[in-house]
Amino acid sequence: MAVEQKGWDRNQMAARAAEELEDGMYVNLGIGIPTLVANYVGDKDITLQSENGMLGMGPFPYEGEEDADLINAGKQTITELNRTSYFDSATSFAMIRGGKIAAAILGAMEVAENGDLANWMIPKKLVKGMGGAMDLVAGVGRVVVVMDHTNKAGESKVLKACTLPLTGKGVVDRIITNLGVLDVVPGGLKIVQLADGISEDELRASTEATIVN
Amino acid sequence: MAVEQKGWDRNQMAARAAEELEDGMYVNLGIGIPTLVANYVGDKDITLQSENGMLGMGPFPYEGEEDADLINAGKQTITELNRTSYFDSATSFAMIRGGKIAAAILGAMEVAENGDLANWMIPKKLVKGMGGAMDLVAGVGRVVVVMDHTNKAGESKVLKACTLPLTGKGVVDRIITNLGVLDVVPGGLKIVQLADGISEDELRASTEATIVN
Amino acid sequence: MKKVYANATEALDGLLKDGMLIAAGGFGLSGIPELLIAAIRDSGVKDLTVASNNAGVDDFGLGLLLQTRQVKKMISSYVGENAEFMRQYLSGELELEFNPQGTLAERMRAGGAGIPGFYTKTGVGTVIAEGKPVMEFDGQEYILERGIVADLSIVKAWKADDTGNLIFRKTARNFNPPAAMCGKVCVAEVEEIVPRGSIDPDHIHLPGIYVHRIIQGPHEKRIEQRTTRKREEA
Amino acid sequence: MKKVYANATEALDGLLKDGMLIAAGGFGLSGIPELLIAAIRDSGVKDLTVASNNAGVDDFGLGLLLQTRQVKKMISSYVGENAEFMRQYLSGELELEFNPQGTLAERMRAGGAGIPGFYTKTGVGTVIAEGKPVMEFDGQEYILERGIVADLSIVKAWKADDTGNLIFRKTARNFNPPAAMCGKVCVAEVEEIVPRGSIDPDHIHLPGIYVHRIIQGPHEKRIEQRTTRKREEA
Repeated sequence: MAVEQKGWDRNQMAARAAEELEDGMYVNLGIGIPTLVANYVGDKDITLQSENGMLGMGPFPYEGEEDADLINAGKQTITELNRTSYFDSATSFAMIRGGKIAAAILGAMEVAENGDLANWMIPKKLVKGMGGAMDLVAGVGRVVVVMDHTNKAGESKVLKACTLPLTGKGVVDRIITNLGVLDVVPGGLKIVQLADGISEDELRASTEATIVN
Repeated sequence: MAVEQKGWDRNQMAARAAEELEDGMYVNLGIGIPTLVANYVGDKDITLQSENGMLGMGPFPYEGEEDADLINAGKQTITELNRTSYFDSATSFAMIRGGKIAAAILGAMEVAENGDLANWMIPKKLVKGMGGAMDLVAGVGRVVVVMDHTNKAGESKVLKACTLPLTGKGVVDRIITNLGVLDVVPGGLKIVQLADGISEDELRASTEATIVN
Repeated sequence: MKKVYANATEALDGLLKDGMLIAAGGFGLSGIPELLIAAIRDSGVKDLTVASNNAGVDDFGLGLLLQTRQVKKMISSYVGENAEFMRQYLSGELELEFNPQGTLAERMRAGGAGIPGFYTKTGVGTVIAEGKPVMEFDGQEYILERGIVADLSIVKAWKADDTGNLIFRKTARNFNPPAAMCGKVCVAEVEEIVPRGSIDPDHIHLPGIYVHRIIQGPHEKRIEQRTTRKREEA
Repeated sequence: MKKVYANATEALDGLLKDGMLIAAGGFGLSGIPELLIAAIRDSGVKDLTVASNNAGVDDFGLGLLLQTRQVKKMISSYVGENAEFMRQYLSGELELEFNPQGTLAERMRAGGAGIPGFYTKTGVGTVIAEGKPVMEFDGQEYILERGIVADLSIVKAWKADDTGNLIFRKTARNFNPPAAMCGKVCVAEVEEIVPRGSIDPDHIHLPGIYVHRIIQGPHEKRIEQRTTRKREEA
């Protein structure tokens, strides 16, 4: 059984991340907890991009209505909406690299106080590839990371410097973990919010990175 | 009245230029005599590009059927064919620059024996711009120039070196004039064909460029 | 997020500033944002730099902004259709930066695609190459061209839905997609705004992410060179 | 100029050569040229370098060419779905060049568009930047990425006419247009060849100029991850 996580659970983290989104935004959601964010946007007018060539990603299809020609970047069958448009991969990453996507909400293995992000490889383990992650963090307007604050061994994933190969250098704007919300600011991280039932001391104790406030 | 031109007339030059085209080719025709080439392709399967965003250019529309949304690169109203496709200007020049257009047939003010071409500006005269000419000569597979061999003063336009600002450097493959056909080869130009009623001496006498054969 | 505005003046509200860079779609007079150009003229904004393949004619299209001396500089490939342009240019009142047509289109696309520079063979060995960095690839010389990022893009499409998805018609597409891509803000004028879902998502030429404001209006759609053939030729 | 061929083997006749570079369309198993991949396997051509976003799964898509050891090197962004790939890679039998997904797509488009190199922010400060020229634009660092020109492109579309004009369906478009653009020769497989003129010229996604040979055939169109919701959730 998984150890009970302190603070927010996965859905609460996703709900908190959804607060980052504003009406009219075009947004890219990564795999894992970020995918859950779509459940919490409420009546905000958010358009989801799937980087394999789609704006206006809809929910999973009803059973029996799966279409091999309609998948998301996680290769899952999905559906279209009445605002949907399709395009090729070069056009898709043109809009990502060109800063047209307002925000990406992504998972991470490590984040550093200078905004460095590592989420694509662990040396000597299986290397699957970065997919579109490097393009996303380099190109989108705002990068929000959603992840557990510590690893299974209880060690902080919010570091002074990343130890894993980087996905992007100085790219992260905000970190949302089970313990709270931190912003990347000059000199380190700034605590923006504490998760329910988490004290500032607990957050500090679980954070290796410099906290400036 | 224009002085009677020796050798081929405009239509004969266009007909000769049409012999350059092979079945299945995608071709861009410039303004002036090159436009007439379309009349002489016979039953060869040639697709004409218009660099403002069209493959499969058809003839002028019937009177009353002009469409402001359907023009060629010379801004003339045209029609579409059953093979036509439309695309934007970036895509259009992607295919030009990328060498997908097999040949361009263009007019010229001057051509030099090293393949240099000048056809876009005369210093101190009105400068209208190069339009797509520089892209075409840099990108297409084969550049064929069709022009009068001499200017109104009887001076050669087939030169050792261009005197006008260049459209492209070393870009011309073949020159078709009223006096004959010349190829750009190492060391100068090679006479490929004489126009009807033109002697080799006449062609040589009207050519400033080095002739290697 | 409401993108549809009542008219061109309202759609441009708050977006215009003296000295700004505007990218405009259109080729000749085909597919030009005629309503937005007229509203820019009426706004009185000045010292504009305009990236557009052509400069309209004396009394239509971008020519309107030249008449009123609102344009400081044009970035274009061909301006031969405009006598007032020539007068201002030759008298030194107007700056002009010639770009090869394909280079201009690619510069717009690149700017919109987060590509600050790309190499091209176009213009090597010509005046266009002067002052530009050169790099050799596989034994051939190429010059570096810069992406264009415009403060504002103005484009014309055939139809839009209210989320800004655009479709164009025939050769009126031309520079409109790359111009739209390169703008920090893009305003589109269309002949018809249609309900969401009425355009097949596979037929959309420019996704709404590129389009921030939309107006619908009547278009003159002037023809520059009316060339025809007679029916008996058929 | 006849572009339509009877089957994949005939369409590839004369085009395959040991050691060649092939660009392939598709994302995951969606929109992959499955008939052409099978024919390449049957041809026995070897030492291939394949530029493709993914490497298929063990028994479908490009995985078929890995089973038979016909691939020397992959240029991909994500290969996580293929155990045989991992085995060959970790044992040193297979070379792998990781490209960020957008960089790979843009490299293909650039190669097809006559652009030998372009600058991008993607990968700056990561292993991807190692050994690549850096240039600063407006105070920011960018790395130079090269255009890819493939000896052969293999793509999958929904429909074609006999001049090679292609349309794709939904997200099966993905890497197919850029892959087609970058090939010296491009072979396309489609679900249906339709008469000329039956596709609206404004709906064509890839003009026939990019497509040299076409086949029509039955496609398995395997689904990699069948995710659904129950009707009662509606």
